[in-house]
Amino acid sequence: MESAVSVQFERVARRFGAGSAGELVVLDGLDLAVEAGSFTVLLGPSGCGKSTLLRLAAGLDEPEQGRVRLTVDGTERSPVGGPTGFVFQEAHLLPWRTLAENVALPFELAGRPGGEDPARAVNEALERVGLGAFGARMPHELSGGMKMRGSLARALVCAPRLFLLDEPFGALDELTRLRLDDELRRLAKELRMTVLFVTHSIQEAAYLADRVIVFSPRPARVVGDFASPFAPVRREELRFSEPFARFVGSLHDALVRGGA
Amino acid sequence: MESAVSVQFERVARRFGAGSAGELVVLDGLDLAVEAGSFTVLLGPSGCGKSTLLRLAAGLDEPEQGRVRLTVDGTERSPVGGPTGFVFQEAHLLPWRTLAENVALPFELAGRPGGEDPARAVNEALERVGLGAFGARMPHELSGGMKMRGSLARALVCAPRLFLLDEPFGALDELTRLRLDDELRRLAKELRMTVLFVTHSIQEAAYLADRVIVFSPRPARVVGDFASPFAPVRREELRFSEPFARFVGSLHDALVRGGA
Amino acid sequence: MKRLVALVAPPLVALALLLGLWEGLVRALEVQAFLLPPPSAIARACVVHGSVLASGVVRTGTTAVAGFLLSATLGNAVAYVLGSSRVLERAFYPYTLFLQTVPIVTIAPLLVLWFGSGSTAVAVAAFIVSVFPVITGTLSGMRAVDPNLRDLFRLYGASRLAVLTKLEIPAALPQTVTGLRVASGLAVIGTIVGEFVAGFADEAPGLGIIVLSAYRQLKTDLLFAAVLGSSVLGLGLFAAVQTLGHRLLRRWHPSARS
Amino acid sequence: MKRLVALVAPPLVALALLLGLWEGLVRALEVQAFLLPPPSAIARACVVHGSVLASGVVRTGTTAVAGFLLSATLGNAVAYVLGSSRVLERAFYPYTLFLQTVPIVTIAPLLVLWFGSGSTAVAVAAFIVSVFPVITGTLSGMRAVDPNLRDLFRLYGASRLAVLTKLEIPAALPQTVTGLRVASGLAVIGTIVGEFVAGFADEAPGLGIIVLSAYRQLKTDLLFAAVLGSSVLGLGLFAAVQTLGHRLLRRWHPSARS
Amino acid sequence: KGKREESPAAVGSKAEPTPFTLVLNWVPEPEFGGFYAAKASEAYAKEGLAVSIKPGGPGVPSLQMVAAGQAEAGITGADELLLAREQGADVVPVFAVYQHNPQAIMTKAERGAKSLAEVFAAGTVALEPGLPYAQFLKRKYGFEKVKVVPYDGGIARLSIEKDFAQQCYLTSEPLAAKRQGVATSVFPISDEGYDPYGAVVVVSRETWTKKRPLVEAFVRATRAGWQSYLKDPKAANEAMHALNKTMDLETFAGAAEAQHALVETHETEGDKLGTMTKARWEALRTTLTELGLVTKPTSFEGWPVD
Ligand SMILES: Nc1ncnc2c1ncn2[C@@H]1O[C@H](COP(=O)(O)OP(=O)(O)OP(=O)(O)O)[C@@H](O)[C@H]1O
Ligand SMILES: Nc1ncnc2c1ncn2[C@@H]1O[C@H](COP(=O)(O)OP(=O)(O)OP(=O)(O)O)[C@@H](O)[C@H]1O
Ligand SMILES: [Mg+2]
Ligand SMILES: [Mg+2]
Repeated sequence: MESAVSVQFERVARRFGAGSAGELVVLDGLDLAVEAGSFTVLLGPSGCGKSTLLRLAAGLDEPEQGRVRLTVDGTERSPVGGPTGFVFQEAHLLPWRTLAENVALPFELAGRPGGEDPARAVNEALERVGLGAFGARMPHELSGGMKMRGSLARALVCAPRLFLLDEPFGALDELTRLRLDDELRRLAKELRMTVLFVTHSIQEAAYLADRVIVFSPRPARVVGDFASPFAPVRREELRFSEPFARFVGSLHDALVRGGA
Repeated sequence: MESAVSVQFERVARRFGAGSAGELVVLDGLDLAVEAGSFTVLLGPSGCGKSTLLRLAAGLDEPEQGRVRLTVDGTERSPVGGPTGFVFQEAHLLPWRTLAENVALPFELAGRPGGEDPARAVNEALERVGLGAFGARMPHELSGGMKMRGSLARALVCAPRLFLLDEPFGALDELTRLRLDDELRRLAKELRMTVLFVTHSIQEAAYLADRVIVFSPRPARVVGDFASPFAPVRREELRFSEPFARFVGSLHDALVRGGA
Repeated sequence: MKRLVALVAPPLVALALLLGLWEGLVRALEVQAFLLPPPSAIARACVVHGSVLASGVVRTGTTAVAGFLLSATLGNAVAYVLGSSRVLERAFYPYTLFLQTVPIVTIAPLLVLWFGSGSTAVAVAAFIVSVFPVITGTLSGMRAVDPNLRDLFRLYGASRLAVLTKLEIPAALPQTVTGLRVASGLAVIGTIVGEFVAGFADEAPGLGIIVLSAYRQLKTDLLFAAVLGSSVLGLGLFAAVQTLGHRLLRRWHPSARS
Repeated sequence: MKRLVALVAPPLVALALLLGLWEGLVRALEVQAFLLPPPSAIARACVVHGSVLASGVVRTGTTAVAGFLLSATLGNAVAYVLGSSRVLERAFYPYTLFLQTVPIVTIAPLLVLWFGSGSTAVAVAAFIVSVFPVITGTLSGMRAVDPNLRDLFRLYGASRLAVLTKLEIPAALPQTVTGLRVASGLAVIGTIVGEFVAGFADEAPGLGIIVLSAYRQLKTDLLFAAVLGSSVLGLGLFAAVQTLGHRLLRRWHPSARS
Repeated sequence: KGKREESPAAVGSKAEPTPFTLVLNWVPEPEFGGFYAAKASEAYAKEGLAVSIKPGGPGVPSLQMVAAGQAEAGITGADELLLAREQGADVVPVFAVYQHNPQAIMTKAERGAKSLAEVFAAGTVALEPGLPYAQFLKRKYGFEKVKVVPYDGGIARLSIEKDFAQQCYLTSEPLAAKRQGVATSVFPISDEGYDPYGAVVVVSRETWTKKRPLVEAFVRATRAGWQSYLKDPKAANEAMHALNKTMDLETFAGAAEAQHALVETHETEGDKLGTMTKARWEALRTTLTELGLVTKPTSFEGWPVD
């Protein structure tokens, strides 16, 4: 099994300036280290810069100051082109491909990891997100939640080492969401992925995370950094337990104190 | 104050056929009556037909069999063109307009209700969703959650009689979401709007609804119809109360029994 | 059946109206036939000169199709290359415009010298006249690709070639079709103009030559009949592009739905 | 400053390369100047015939701009009308194609008969040649409007006019600009071809007349210089469209960003 | 195409016929009758030539093709030939169909114009821009009072506009106008002191020096062809009509008749059809030099002129 990726944000600054209405400082000297193999959840108010942070980690955006480093076993590697999975906030499926063809895209682009059968992997990924019967449909024939699940399958299909998810389950019904939460955490641990997961659900953060980082409103500062008090293997019952409620409470307080 | 609108679905059937992979029966003889002035939440698994139902109510789609009737004080009216608000599952802002111009759109299209000042109404709507400072920005400069809130402001701006919301708060952070939940319910009651609200969050359904309808997977059938056990005015504390947890539990059970 | 009627009826009704108006006006105002012949006279000319016109349509049509295919392949190839690099686009795109602004009539004699007499030179003329819309259509389609989809491809370290073939070409397809639509008409016109100057009147004359000699002999009805022939050619080529485009886009693009 | 260099350098370098290659080939192969003059000879002709060319550029340019403006306004107007109704589109769109497939050279003499010699007839010729890409560009832009946005407008009971002005026109703008880009070049070419037939061969002849007379007298260098003038006009008009388009689209369309 | 044109080996010659291409500057019409007659009557074949006649069109660069070696011979006007030499094309004339230039100015007869001076006193005249004789006329008469527009190849404007004049070919447009019922007054340019040879056969200097016998054989056969065409144009007209169906046989016959006087003059008496004199070339050179169209002195040394 390959080693996991760790991510370091070092005094990262990013502002959006050329816009139509003045400058907007989104990140201003942010420091953050994400351990290899950890499941880290980012929690923060809307518009604080969470998506921006993920884009920086994926190498899709560049910091104006500071830098973002990805390391595997102490050696640095480039963010782009490695097996990084990204589930965007919107589905962004290619409209001219069927769902299955969309899910197969990463294989075509990155080449497939040794010996695997792409068609089977695509099918498996679709089954995992409950879309096994929809592979032949075009994106415009799918409901909003189905599109989103499709994009999750696409990100999963080639077993990423670094997995970035930007509010992936916001458009799903609660039962599907709970199921996928469990599935995702299981997979992450099984494949030793490093996960950066953005969510706005405090419950979801508390349930999924090894570590929860809470941000202030823009410019995003870290106003809370919590190691999970729970055992690595999570079970449904956890959600209804007393310690869970307490953890949710402290995350909630951190958000409020941060000024959200 | 104008009277509210009631909605009747009468043996409504809708299937999508011409698609790329066979026929899909989404609604098959659905009966449902929504009372004027009520806040009704629709709960159901992804892809079961909730969005389709809202589109039918808005007159954006036509049933193949049966019919959808809107009535005000016993007289029927056409769905399209009346002051109906619709928050789609995606934001669908016009990319060439600033946020404020987007929010002003319903005024321009439907004409403004007597004597109101559109600019003030737009500003108020933006403030309500926490985007007061972003009116001059273009959509592509906004985060996902901000776009969604913008589309909420657009739907609100001309005080709809019938308000249709399709998972409007899926992309928002939890605190904003809680705040908007309260705001929305307060407004709905104040203006006597009839609200049809699709969500995948059982908690949200339990908190907001006068009535919760639970659907089975496709083709959608009503598998649960719950009057809210709570007083019309909701307070934060409700979420942490014993009766609330029980109501959530019974909705959850209904969903599971429905086969989600 | 009903759909076919709905599809075919409107243009036919419009045609009948237009022709009726024309015939009526020409008769009412007693316009001399050599200035503007009535549709009936043109129809008569079509019959009288049927065989000449038919072989003209075949000859001009063959050349126009050749020129159009040249435009479609080379034009898109150029667009793909220029679209792959901002620097290349900046460097060469302005000069593709030259092709568009050079009056073909002036360089047609050179084409004859370079490509020999007859159809080859004429097809090249048709190509030059019709290639620019293809380039500019495809290029602006490529430039309009959703930046989020670009991000997706970058994320997976997609090669330039993969971005081109799997993202830009399909995303630009609707605009490529628009460009080809314009090019189809221009190819026919380019052929006719090419024939004016480079079309040798050996064997069966193309429509361009027929038009010229008809004009010289004041046979305006034959002239219009030949112009009609060229329009039929243009419409045919256009319909082919339209059908192909519809087939390619039907599954996903709003313009091809409903 | 640096941005300006990055913008201007690539086309200049490309130009230098192209011209160098041309000059070199013509010299190496000893091509006779009246067949294909080297760039140096064309440059000399530009200087020698400077004043004639300059006034030709002004005259042709004025007419071309007039024709282009006609195309831009009437073409978009037609597209808006046809785009507002599937029936109208089906009925009349095929016939707008006629405009595209009628070789203007053949009906230019008729234009002269109807409009008299001079700028009006020439501008009409430019219009006929350049209007179709505008129609087809705008029309396909209107047909590609996001169906969800249409729903939004339907919901608010938007009038046909509101859908047109507030949704379809702005949404189609990128494709309108593409169409105008093609039309800009065609307007110039249409003007030149129009001048061939309807221009005045007086003291300040347009570029079309200069081209004809240079061709007659085998002054290929002057001919190329005049063609160059027409290309410069085309590029100028194109650049104007480009700048305007960029300005209109800058705030929201991906093609105008980065 | 070339293949189809090949005729069987010439009578009396065992050698394979030599291929020879003649490129015309216009579509097959009576002005090329002699060439088609030579072909039809096998005059070319008898000289051992397999002549392929390539009909042209309005922009076909016959002169350039000859200069570039793409055809052995081509048809052009004498003034055009000198202009081409000015631009560096080394071509040599070997045969002139028209002793008198067939170009003319025509206007409606009802205008009652007695001379070109009256024609140019008002109205509009359609002339091909850059035409040497147009410049000649301009210098002679001045175009201050007349509007000059490009010649469009037809006669539509003439038939409906009052004070309209245009260039024409003696053998073509006046006949067409007559058929439309429009009577015209025609003023030949040759009467105005500008009379270059018309429909001149040119070859490149290289062909002229290296393949002299071949060219001379071609000229002999061509002369024979023209003689037979002038006597009886019927067969050749039919051959041309097959290639140019847009002109009817009646018009072919009329035009063939009309050009007699231009082809046969006292200078061609005695089997000298197509002959050229140095004096007339020199006169043309002088005129063109005066007009500023020619600056380099062409010497007629070695040309087949008397
Ligand atoms: N391309 C851009 N141009 C200009 N401003 C931008 C751009 N992208 C993001 N922004 C601005 O940067 C800020 C942070 O955006 P980001 O998308 O990172 O927020 P977020 O934390 O993901 O919010 P949400 O939870 O609503 O998705 C927002 O205020 C947004 O307006
Ligand atoms: N235009 C269409 N063409 C074909 N199939 C469609 C179309 N629109 C919807 N469907 C299908 O209809 C079914 C119901 O869709 P709908 O959008 O109503 O679901 P939903 O309940 O809103 O789901 P979600 O919670 O995921 O948004 C889906 O299976 C979808 O694939
Ligand atoms: Mg975000
Ligand atoms: Mg939905």
